[in-house]
Amino acid sequence: MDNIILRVEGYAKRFYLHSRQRSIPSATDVNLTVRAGQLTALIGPTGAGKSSVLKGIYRTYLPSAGRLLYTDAEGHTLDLALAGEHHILELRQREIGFVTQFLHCLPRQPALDVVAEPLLIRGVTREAARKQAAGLLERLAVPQRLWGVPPATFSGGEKQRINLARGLIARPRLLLLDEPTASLDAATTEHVITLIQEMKQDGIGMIAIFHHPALVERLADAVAELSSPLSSPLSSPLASPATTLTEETIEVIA
Amino acid sequence: MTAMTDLTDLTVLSIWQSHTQQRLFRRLLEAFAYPGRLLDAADSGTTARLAILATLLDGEVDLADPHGLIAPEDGLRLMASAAAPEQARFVVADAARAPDFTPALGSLESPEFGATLLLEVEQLGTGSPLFLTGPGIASQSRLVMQGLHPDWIARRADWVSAYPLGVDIILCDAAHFAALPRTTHIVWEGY
Amino acid sequence: MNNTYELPLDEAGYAFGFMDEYAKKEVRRAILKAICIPGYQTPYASREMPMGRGFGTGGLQLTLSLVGGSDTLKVIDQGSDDSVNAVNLRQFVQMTCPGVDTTEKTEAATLIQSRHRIPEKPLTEAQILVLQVPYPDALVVVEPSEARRKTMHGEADYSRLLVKLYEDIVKFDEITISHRYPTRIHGHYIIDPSPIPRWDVPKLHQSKALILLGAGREKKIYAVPPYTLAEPLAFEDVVFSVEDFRDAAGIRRACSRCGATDSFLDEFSNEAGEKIYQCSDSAYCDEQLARQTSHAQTTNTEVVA
Amino acid sequence: MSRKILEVNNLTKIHGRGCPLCLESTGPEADTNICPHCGSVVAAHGVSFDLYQGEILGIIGESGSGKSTVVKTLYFDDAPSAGEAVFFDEEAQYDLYSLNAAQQRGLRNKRFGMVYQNPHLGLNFNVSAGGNIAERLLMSDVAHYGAIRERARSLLVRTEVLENRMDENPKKFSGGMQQRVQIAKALATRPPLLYLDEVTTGLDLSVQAAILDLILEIQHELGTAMIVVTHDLGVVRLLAGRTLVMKYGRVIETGLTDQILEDPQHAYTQRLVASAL
Amino acid sequence: MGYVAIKGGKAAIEGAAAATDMLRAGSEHAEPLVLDAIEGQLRLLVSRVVSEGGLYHPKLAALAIKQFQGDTLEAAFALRAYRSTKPRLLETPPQNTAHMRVIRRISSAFKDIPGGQMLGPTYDYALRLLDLGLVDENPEDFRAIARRFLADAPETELPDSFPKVLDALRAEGLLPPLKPVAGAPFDITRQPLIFPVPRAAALATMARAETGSLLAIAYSNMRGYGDVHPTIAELRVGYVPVMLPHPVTGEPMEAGEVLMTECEVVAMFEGDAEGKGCGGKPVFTLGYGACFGHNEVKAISMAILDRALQKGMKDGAANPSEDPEFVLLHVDGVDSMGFASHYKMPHYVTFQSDMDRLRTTQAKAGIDTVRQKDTA
Amino acid sequence: MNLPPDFPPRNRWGALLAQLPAGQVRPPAATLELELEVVDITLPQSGLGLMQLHDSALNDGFYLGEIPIARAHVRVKSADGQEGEGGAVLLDDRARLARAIAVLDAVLAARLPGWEAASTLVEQGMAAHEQLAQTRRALLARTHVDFSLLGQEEDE
Repeated sequence: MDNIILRVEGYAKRFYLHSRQRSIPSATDVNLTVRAGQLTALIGPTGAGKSSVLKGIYRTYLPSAGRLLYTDAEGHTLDLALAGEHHILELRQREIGFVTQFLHCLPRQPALDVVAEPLLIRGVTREAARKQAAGLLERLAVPQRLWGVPPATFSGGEKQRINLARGLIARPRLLLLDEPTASLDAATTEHVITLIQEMKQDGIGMIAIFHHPALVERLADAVAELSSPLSSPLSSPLASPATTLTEETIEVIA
Repeated sequence: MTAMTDLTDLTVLSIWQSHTQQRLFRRLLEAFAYPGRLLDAADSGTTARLAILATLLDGEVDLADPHGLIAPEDGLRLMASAAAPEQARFVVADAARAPDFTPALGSLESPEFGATLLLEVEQLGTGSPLFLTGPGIASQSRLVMQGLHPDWIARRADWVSAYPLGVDIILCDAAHFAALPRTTHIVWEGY
Repeated sequence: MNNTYELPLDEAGYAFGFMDEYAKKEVRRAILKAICIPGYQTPYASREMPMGRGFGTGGLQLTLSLVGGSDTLKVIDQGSDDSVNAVNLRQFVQMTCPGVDTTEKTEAATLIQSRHRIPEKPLTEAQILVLQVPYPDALVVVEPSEARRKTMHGEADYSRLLVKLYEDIVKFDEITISHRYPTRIHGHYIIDPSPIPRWDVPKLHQSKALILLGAGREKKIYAVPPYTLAEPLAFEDVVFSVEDFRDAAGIRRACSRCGATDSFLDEFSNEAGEKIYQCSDSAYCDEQLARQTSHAQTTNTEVVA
Repeated sequence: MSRKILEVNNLTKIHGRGCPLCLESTGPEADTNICPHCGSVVAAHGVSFDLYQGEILGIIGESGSGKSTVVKTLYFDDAPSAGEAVFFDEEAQYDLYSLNAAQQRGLRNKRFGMVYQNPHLGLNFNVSAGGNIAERLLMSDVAHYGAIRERARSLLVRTEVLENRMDENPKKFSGGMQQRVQIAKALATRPPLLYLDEVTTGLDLSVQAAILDLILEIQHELGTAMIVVTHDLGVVRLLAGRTLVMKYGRVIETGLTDQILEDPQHAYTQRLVASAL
Repeated sequence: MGYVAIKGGKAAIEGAAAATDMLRAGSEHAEPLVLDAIEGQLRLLVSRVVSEGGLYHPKLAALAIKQFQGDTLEAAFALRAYRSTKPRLLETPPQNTAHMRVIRRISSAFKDIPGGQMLGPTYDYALRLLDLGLVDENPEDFRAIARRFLADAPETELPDSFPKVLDALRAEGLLPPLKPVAGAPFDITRQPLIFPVPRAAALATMARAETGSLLAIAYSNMRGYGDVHPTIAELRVGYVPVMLPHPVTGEPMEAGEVLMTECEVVAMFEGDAEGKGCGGKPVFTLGYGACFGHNEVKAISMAILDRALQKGMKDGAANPSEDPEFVLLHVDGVDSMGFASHYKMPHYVTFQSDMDRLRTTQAKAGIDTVRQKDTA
Repeated sequence: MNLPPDFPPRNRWGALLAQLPAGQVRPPAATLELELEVVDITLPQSGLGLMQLHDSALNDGFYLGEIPIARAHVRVKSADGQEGEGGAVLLDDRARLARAIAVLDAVLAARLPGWEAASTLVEQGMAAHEQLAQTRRALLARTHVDFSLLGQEEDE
């Protein structure tokens, strides 16, 4: 049976820099599929555009070429490259999750609420959402003393766990994972692996970039290898930290 | 025509006199204060139409007469300047014809510039009834008439829909009149 | 004019109703529009009357434009027919409108011009009440510019006025407006109902008689037509209330002259420095007294708890 | 999919008498919004967008870009020279610019809220903080003094204005506190649509953050759709799902906010983003 | 606090009228004032009354001055009320003040103006020393004064009327061009002032304003609450022939003449955003004042306020003297004196109502009000 | 039947006649009326006129104030069938005076019998007017500031 939820065909991303009047490639001819309940790992050398693929699917980047065919919960297939912005926002809220290495959240929210928030948006009661969030935080070994504190002051590892919990809690249909365990210790990494496996069992399809090949080994059902690196910067040449204020504010508020 | 001249002159004289106009104004006042109440203009010695216009108009206001109801010599005495029915402060019209203009409705700042329409019907007091509610009416009043084109009621409803904008209507026949201020709510069963 | 000019003493004299007929016509047109747009301050070209702006020239122009040979006129000021201003206005109308009867009895009048009071005796459809108004616009307390006030009235934007009421309660735990009580007419315009006391405000509501208000200096005419909604501004839980004539013990004071306990009272001190209360509406007081003598019995003073 | 709440088509605002050459002589390419032929200012031209229930739309641009003109026109502070805007309320829909002034006032008071950069525009400094909130409620036919007090109190508590300052004049408040009162006032009638015009500009950084936070919390709690006008990329990043970029009266780019920030297409946007580095 | 029941008003007002009349008569030996004497010897007072009354009728003004014992406000008021009784027969075509039969004409902008400067009758250079010689005058003295004056007048050829100083400045391009003539001006006696009003309404309102009010507001502008800094281009006093169509021929015929004062001031120039005034170059701005009678302070004040109001109407008012609503609604003597006077009328009912509120509020505030003695 | 060549034109007659006391004008007009048939084309009226000026600064029209107006318009017929129309508009409020002047105007314009009396009155009016003008000229002449003389002194 065909349980493909995402088929990427010939995805490419180039940035055109007006100031330098030149085009900078970021990814070329990427093809992959993601099936429900399976994890597709993106591999390839640094600079091959692994993050670019995830961002293209999430539409943080506007794809330059290719099709990103996503089949939604109701069985309709659409091209994420062309979908309307409202549609994308809708999918982000209900079906497509993205766990990045950075945490964006309301500055003053306690960690527990940060994690519970996606559920609240979907209409789950605050109490039930907090209960689930607490369960997840426990499993990710976030000490209970931190639950009531805004995550701004957390260590990198702690932040990443909060971010992960927040990405996982909503149980999206398609989850994009960008180095989800990069700054975690071995024990916590194990917890994450268990969680990912559980999600696979729940039928969630995933695309992941792992910093460690061993993880690909243990978790990937399919592997998409990106071709030789192009002379491109590590991420978007344009990407703005734009969070300057936000990050700063978080410090201040916390 | 010539035989009538003297008589006409005499009767016309009465309505141009201040005391006649004062009496008629008081009845107009009553008509507007108690919408739907039927009042009499018979003692003004001329038609209700001319009596009402003579009471209300002078050189300071303008009048539209799209259906040519006013004799030229009366027009001169009224002194009002002529204007298009869309602009005039006063419009006199034959109620049997459907309205084919939108009168001035005033502005939110100056709703008094909404026109006063004098509509001449065939007969007041018999015919199909309008049921009226609103200021000036204790519970409901009933105004009966013949010869009002139904479009007037529909168009008026439109004209008065954005209160305080609107038009104020005086209905008259040969000798009687009644008023429908913009605040009067009209239900017409015949429509 | 030249050096040899002489006043034409042989051509002098005033026309009926003092004002020239065109001036009356303009007032009449404004009155009709005022009735059609209840509570709207209809502008008109106010003429100078031979008494001061503020002495009832607006009311007088209304009266002179309305009055005719079949009218019986009553003029009151502060409820009294014998107050100096009332006497003055009545004499002026008598002088310039020969044939018009005057009366002091409320029920006998077809036309009543009043300053600051509405008669206690309920008015009828056969009567017209003309109120003299010094400040026609209730919004003037929150907005000095007339142009802006006109816009606010048109849009029924009374938020700032309502807030003033709110702030009043915040400060004093009570609505402190004593007279000129802002009253909403026919659900749209808010009027300043002339400086009648709150006592008289409910009489505007669903009145059988047409009520016309004239402000001569401000050049405005407005109307509360008969059977029209007139709601004093208030809150559901901080209600509008009329003047309270109860004494320290909570007993409704009575008129020291006729004994009435259902009328607006004037308060004054007698020689001994004691407070005396008497009906403000002198015609009403007289009527109560007359009734007592004819029935040879005194009215009981009702006790209002 | 959530419901559309606002549809704006070709909104145009020209200050001055205008001439046939105004439009072609202004805009990002012409590098001005002042018509060289007649001196009129093309504050906004051809602005079109949709807004959905509960969504926050950012409008970003420098001063003179026309971003404030858009919300001022939608809030009826200003009349557009051309274009239309349709507001989809629960049951009815309104073609905003064919309504008369009274109808516009009704919507403005009951269905829209506005928070201005300058609190003098949004607050009546002659009355108390509570009175400011009461003003909107009173215009919505709330006639119970106690209920008004209660609602004003809870709004001020929610926007973190001390309850015991409710009867004080906001003149005495700090800038941040005044913005909170403005927000409370704007929210008084639970409007489904809120306009925020540079609400944090000029405030201390910490105060800014707290205000933005409050706005987001309110959006989460009440599902209010908002249009956030700002020159600050950080503000749209935090608040807006989608963003319009304006320059010299024209929309030059529109997209998901993260896309605008990470993959800007227009040269101007790229410069803007780069300069925020 | 003494309240008086309002009874017996009728007798009291009749008495009041008799009392004023008695004081007017003074004693049985007093000489009644003759209207001609008032008109001639109190001509500046008559001037104020005709201009503030808005009716050029010096004889009735003299009567009013006599009747109201010299109170200009009351006398102007009486003229206004008289107006209300009279039908409006016509509006004149625009009258031309260039045809004014001048008796005084000065300019502070130029010393030598075409036609020359004529001081005419003025107190400007008078020493304000009381002249005890006037205490006892008789008709023969009067005749001698007139004879002497006429005998001393040099024989010169003087025209009846003179060109306007402004026309010379305009010819030089220093002034804005004259506007094309518009339709009928605003009639303040018929149309209510609803702001914004056209300049015609402002001019008409000021032309019959109370002199002192106009002066006070204009003075505020001169003193820093404004920026007019005027130079008087021309101030003229004289008789303007009123030309009306002859009923038979339709040709303009002189119906009579009106004494009036006219003043034009030149104020600082300005460039203006829309088209820069005149042909792209900055020009002087102007103010205009005119009134019935001989009243120079009024004409000057009006001219300054006209200029101030033009600025206010264009750019918004920066101070009271530039605010049309503020100026025009507060300079009318009849309105303001009427309102100030009306406070003398009984306000028993409203005060009663005030007391009710205050007592209730005090009670709520827990203030221990002094218990009132009660007779009820 | 001719007037002197320097006789003022018709449009000044009214103003000149109005220079004379009414008691001097009305009796001759009344006398003429005895011989003539006078019909009022419009009833003699007195009332007010609104005086319009153009301000000389910007040329805006405005109303300076009101002036009294008396006016009359008559048709006059002599016994021998000659006819004439006359009229007067005066800055005055004596309708009867206006009518008297209108009669004189008609008689003089159409040279109806008795016109000489009217022409005499006009001449008397002219004399009265000249006297007034004389006084006003004196006001100017005695107060003329001669700047040219000042200028010469400075030059010396």
